Amino acid sequence: MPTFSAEDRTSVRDGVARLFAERSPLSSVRSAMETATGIDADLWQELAAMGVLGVAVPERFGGIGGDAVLIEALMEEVGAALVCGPFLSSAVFAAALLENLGDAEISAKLLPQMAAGSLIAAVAVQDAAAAGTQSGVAPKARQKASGWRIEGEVAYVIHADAAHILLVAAETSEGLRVFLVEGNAHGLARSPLSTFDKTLRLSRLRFDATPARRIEARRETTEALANALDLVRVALAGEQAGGARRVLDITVDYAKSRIQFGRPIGSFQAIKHMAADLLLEVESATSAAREAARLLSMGSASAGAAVSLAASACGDAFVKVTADAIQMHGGIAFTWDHDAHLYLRRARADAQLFGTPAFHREQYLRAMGA
Amino acid sequence: MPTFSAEDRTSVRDGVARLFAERSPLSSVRSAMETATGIDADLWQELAAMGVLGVAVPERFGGIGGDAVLIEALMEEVGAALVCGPFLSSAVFAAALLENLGDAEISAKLLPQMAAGSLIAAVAVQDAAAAGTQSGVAPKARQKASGWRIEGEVAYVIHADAAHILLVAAETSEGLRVFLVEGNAHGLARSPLSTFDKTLRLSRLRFDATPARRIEARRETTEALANALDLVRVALAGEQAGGARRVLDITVDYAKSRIQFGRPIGSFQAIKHMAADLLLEVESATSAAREAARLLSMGSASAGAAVSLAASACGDAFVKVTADAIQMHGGIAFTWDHDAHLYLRRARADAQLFGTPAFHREQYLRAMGA
Amino acid sequence: MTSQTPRGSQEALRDEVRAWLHANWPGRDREAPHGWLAKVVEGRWAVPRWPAVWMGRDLDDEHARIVESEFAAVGAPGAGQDRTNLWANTLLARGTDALKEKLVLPLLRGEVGMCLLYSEPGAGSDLASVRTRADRQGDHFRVNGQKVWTSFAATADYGMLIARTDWDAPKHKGIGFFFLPMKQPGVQVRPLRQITGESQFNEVFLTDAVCPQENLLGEATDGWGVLQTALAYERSAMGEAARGPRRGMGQSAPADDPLIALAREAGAMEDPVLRQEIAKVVILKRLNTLNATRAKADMRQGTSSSLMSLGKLAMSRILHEEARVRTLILGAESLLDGPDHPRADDTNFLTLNAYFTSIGGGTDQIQRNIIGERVLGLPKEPEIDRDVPFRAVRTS
Amino acid sequence: MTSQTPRGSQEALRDEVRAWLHANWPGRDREAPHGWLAKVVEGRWAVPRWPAVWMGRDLDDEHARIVESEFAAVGAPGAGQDRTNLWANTLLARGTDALKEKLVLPLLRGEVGMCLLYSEPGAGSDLASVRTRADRQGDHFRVNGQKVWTSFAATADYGMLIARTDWDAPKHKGIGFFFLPMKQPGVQVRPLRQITGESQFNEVFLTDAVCPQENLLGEATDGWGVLQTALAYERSAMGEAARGPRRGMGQSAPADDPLIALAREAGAMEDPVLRQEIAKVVILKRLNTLNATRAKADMRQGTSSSLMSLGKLAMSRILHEEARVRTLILGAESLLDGPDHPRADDTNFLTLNAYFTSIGGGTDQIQRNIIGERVLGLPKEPEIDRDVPFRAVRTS
Repeated sequence: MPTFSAEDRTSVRDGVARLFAERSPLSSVRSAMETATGIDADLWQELAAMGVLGVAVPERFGGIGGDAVLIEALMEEVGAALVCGPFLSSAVFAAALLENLGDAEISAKLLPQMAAGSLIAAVAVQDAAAAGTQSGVAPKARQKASGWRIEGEVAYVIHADAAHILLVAAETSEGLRVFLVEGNAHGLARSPLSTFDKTLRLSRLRFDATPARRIEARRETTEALANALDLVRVALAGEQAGGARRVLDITVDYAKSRIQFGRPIGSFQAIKHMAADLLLEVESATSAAREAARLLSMGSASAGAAVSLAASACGDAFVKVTADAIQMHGGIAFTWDHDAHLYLRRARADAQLFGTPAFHREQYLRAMGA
Repeated sequence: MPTFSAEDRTSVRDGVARLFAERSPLSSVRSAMETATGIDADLWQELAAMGVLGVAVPERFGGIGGDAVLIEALMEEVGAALVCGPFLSSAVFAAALLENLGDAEISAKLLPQMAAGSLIAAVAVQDAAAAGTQSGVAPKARQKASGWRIEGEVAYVIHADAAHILLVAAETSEGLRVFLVEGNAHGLARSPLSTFDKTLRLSRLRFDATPARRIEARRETTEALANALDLVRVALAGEQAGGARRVLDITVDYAKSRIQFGRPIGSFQAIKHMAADLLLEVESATSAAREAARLLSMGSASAGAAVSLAASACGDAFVKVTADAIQMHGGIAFTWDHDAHLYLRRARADAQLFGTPAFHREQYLRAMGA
Repeated sequence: MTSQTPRGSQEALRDEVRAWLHANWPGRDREAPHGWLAKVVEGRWAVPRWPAVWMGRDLDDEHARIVESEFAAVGAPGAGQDRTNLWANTLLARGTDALKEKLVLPLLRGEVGMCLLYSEPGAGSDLASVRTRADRQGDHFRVNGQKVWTSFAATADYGMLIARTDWDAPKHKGIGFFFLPMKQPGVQVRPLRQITGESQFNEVFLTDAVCPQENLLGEATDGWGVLQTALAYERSAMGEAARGPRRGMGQSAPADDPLIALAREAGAMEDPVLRQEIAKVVILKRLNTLNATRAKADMRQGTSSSLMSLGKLAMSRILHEEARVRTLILGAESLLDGPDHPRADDTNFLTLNAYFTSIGGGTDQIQRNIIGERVLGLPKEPEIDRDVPFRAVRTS
Repeated sequence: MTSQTPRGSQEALRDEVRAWLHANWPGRDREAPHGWLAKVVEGRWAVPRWPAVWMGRDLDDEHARIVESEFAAVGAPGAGQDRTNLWANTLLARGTDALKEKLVLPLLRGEVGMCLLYSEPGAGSDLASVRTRADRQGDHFRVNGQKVWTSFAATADYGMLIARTDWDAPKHKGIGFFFLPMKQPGVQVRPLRQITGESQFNEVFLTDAVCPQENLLGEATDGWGVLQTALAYERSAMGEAARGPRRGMGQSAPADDPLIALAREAGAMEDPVLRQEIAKVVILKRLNTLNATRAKADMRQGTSSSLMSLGKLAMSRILHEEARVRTLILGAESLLDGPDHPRADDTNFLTLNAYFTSIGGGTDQIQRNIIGERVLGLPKEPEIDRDVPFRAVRTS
């Protein structure tokens, strides 16, 4: 499955890191997050040009066919730079779901456009984004003479606002199936939800006899969904690990330069010891995210446990590191203009998406048979 | 109910504190804890002479009729000095249970001897000492021609080994009743359990057709037991608060005198900040224990909640303070000869007796109707 | 705890306050009428511990508390300013006669807007490293620099300012303390947006701002000492405030604790894991209330209480923990924000605003230093910049 | 990660080791026969990275690892001592020719008992403040003082000793590093009882103990430098040990984690509150294993790993947390102790013995300093006793 060497991965990752450093400083993130769609369109096109939007798309569909290891690595950079946009929801989640379902015709039509950056997709699965949070009436699909129609609603759909198409999981008489809904479909209502993390877009979708096309699946839909969700969780863990590391770097740099009582605050044990503890969090999160990616890319039987381990450890670590970072900065980080709170907002959001740390701790024990 | 003024209480407490300082240094505690009974007999007699063993005994039975506030205050000193012996089990628990049951004849016979230090009593109640830990067959009592007989067993009975008499709660056909069992009764087997806290004695008692005398109760037995247990828990909270405060004092003194890197270790933030956090624990524990004592002595309706608050807060605080104290001392406290571990052992024991902190957190919520 | 003073004098005082309130106050928990504070000052109830010349009564604390409790009993404001009015107390203690004449009574009457000009971008935890300069020019000082975290700067008439007056003295010994007039061209106020999105604070830019000589409190190089006086009044006032009734966070009767209310509403009281988390926070709050009550009793007995200094640290932990547990209760709902999602909005606000307590007014770390050193008597760290001319000190 | 050296030389080496082991080692996972280590040294497998003159082969790390892996594959000890033998490595690096001739090979053959004489009652975290003195007298040093926390002192032939040689030099610059002969009247060993009740350590009292001049490593006042060399070897050896298989605490496959086994036995896996607590600890252990694996990979790639230094701090947290959660699981049973109550005995032992990791070999606090300074590059605290003659330094 992995077609990438370690060197290839490093080179893609380094390219993305350079791009973010040059084209997506936090000032750009702030601009993007104030826009309606939450997308930095120029950056999105640059990512497409680098092939990165096709990271989860097979080469035959115009992607680069990266595996979980590469996706995790890229997401560390996304987290570090706090990049705003539908990378996780479209380039990872939607692409992986399409690839897992394996409808040749639809994949051939959509995936090349997604890799090229011209098509953004969102996935609407009850309970997926906010595991454990039932909300509204689960979508149901029925076949009419004129084709399939969907009824129901899904909340907490990530970056659905800017999506050109939606992949909607809906119950049918034969069980759960995934449907393709056009963004401008009749009977589709998208209500944006205001979010605490301004770099995140969430919507509630309502379907009222919305026309849809059923996506053919070469395996059980639940299995395809579970596979895609595992990849999304690994990607999110990478974002968390990368974000935590960047925040610690920023904080350590500040602690070296900020002088109080005639010496850098980082020379005081109160700050130094917090930083040491946070480094342990950051390294542990990194280890967990990368191990989950490694096992997932190998198709290992223990991948599920590793994914839950990473989701729980990285979720908690990112929140702890960003929360302590504000304290370590002191007053300056209590201002809107300082970036620390942007990371805390992202960390708090990430810790809710696709299952909380507590949820994944329980999942981990179960995966272990305990 | 309180017959003591604040000044009286202070004077009794100060007397006890002086006694412990002079007659029960930790070297004496170490000697006592290595004896079979775990009692410093001389100290016990001194406490009797001061009237302190009669603190929970009414004046008409030779005691001083102290209330929960005085008992809590004395227990702070017991905890501080880590006094070894059946003060809590006999002078508080057994005396309070007898007083609450109110059997005039038995009280008149036993309480004066208990106040005088010549009679030690223990209370055997399934689940009382170790709340939530069911162990063995609950005692049952049956009336024979020759009188009452008890069958069954109770574990975790505190300081039963040295007790001359036992107060045993047993099921009868009319419900729970408390029985008086002589220490040398036929069919009574006392098996000492080896304990982690060497100042604590625990036994498993087995009753095999053991002759017993039923204690008449002027109120429901369960109510009398509950009242006595509330007092015991307040007393224990006092011991925890007092122990925690003493350990912090010892640790702060050490931090002032121990020099490393050319200055007292207490000048380093790592130590100083731990000490500050521990002070908050100590003061909070003290506030909680004293408030529970105050409300209990007033017969307030909110005493139950306050008791659970104190049990939970003081239990956790004593463990945290003693555990951190060892870390703050460094290597010296890793030796048997240093006293820090004696406090940690006591703290760990106290946190299990009469309900764990987690148990009491749940009780607290329930008392609050939540 | 029986009184040491004649019972009679207390009763007489109580009667006098009651009679005055009866004659002047519109009734229990009513709004204060226009000019109320002036009337309280006039009646000599605002600062009864103060000397008569400043509209006081030279009362001891026990008697003064009677005045306060009678005012509190009917909900009337304005009494007890000899404990709570930071500005007037500081001015009375250290100000020039001219300034006292000009401002003490107006301050008591609430006619003067005030703000604090202490913190600077480079002087947060380490206030003694301020770089705002006050240079003497004839009968006034000329002030240049930047201050931050100033509440009410836009409306204030005066700011209590610390500024460096001697750059060759060690850091603590070259600072002056001023009542800086705020309504002048040299003072520019810019709102500072906080992480919560609110703007309660301001940055204040001082460019050749003018401060009259008579607005200097104490010696020109003893401002650090004056500041300690002011901070002591501030702590005392804050301690009082913390002990008063407070809605929502921090202190409450457990039965109607808003955290439990939220948990009930969200169905979280059925979850044994969350119950333990909720109980821990509710218990921390209750312990803080009990500590505050003990502190008050200690102070009434005239013994200084180590409990006072613990309150801020305790509150910081409570606020952060409450925010954390609220987030656990809400789960994915905490992703949301804004008026459409008030539970999430409250929780996220609390998450961020908790730093106001754990950073503002001395970080938790500084607070632990203070507790360790002043309460527990642990030795200070070596202060490498203490006896060095400020010019030579390393600053941010 | 393909090899930079010819594949052929690696295969040839592997064949050679295998052939030698086949000829000499009794078989997979068998006991080592008498004289085995001597045979390994003789076969030049003990220290293949060392020069030939010291029974080495001048191999690079990659080749040396082949030797070690082949020994490990059949369970044969004795290889890789050029990484793990603290004593021999320190001696080879800094010893006099005479001492090396005398002890290097016996140390590799396991014929010399060794112990560490570093810590003193007054010098724990701050080793450079040792007050044990070594005074030169002709061709030897006379040593007086007290050491503590010494394992194997009763059976050791030599102790690696740091002692003060110059009281007028600053603390780091007046220390000598010695191989002190232990079997002499001036060396008294007294077992030290630990809080667990065990006595793994000793106090060592030195009274006019004699140490030959040739047993000094490095210059008489450069012992601090030699100590750094020794500590680096010790850390490296400990890092290796920590990555090996380990029963019980710290590292394990989660499915058969002993904490989960205990919880199952005690019925605690049904309790949702305890499940979260258990999962947290199991996850911490797993994370530590993953970190160790990453550290190993980093080191193989020749990049130094910040992960190494985190392991001890992580383990300290794991041990204390595991003890805490075991106590929650056992409840009142944790009151008990002794062989009749093995679950309680284990839990209470772990509770106390966790301090061995959080205090021993540098407290968690010192470890955080090291991580903060060496890994994160944060500045040191001012060291007030650094450049002062030791005589004038304040000590305990």
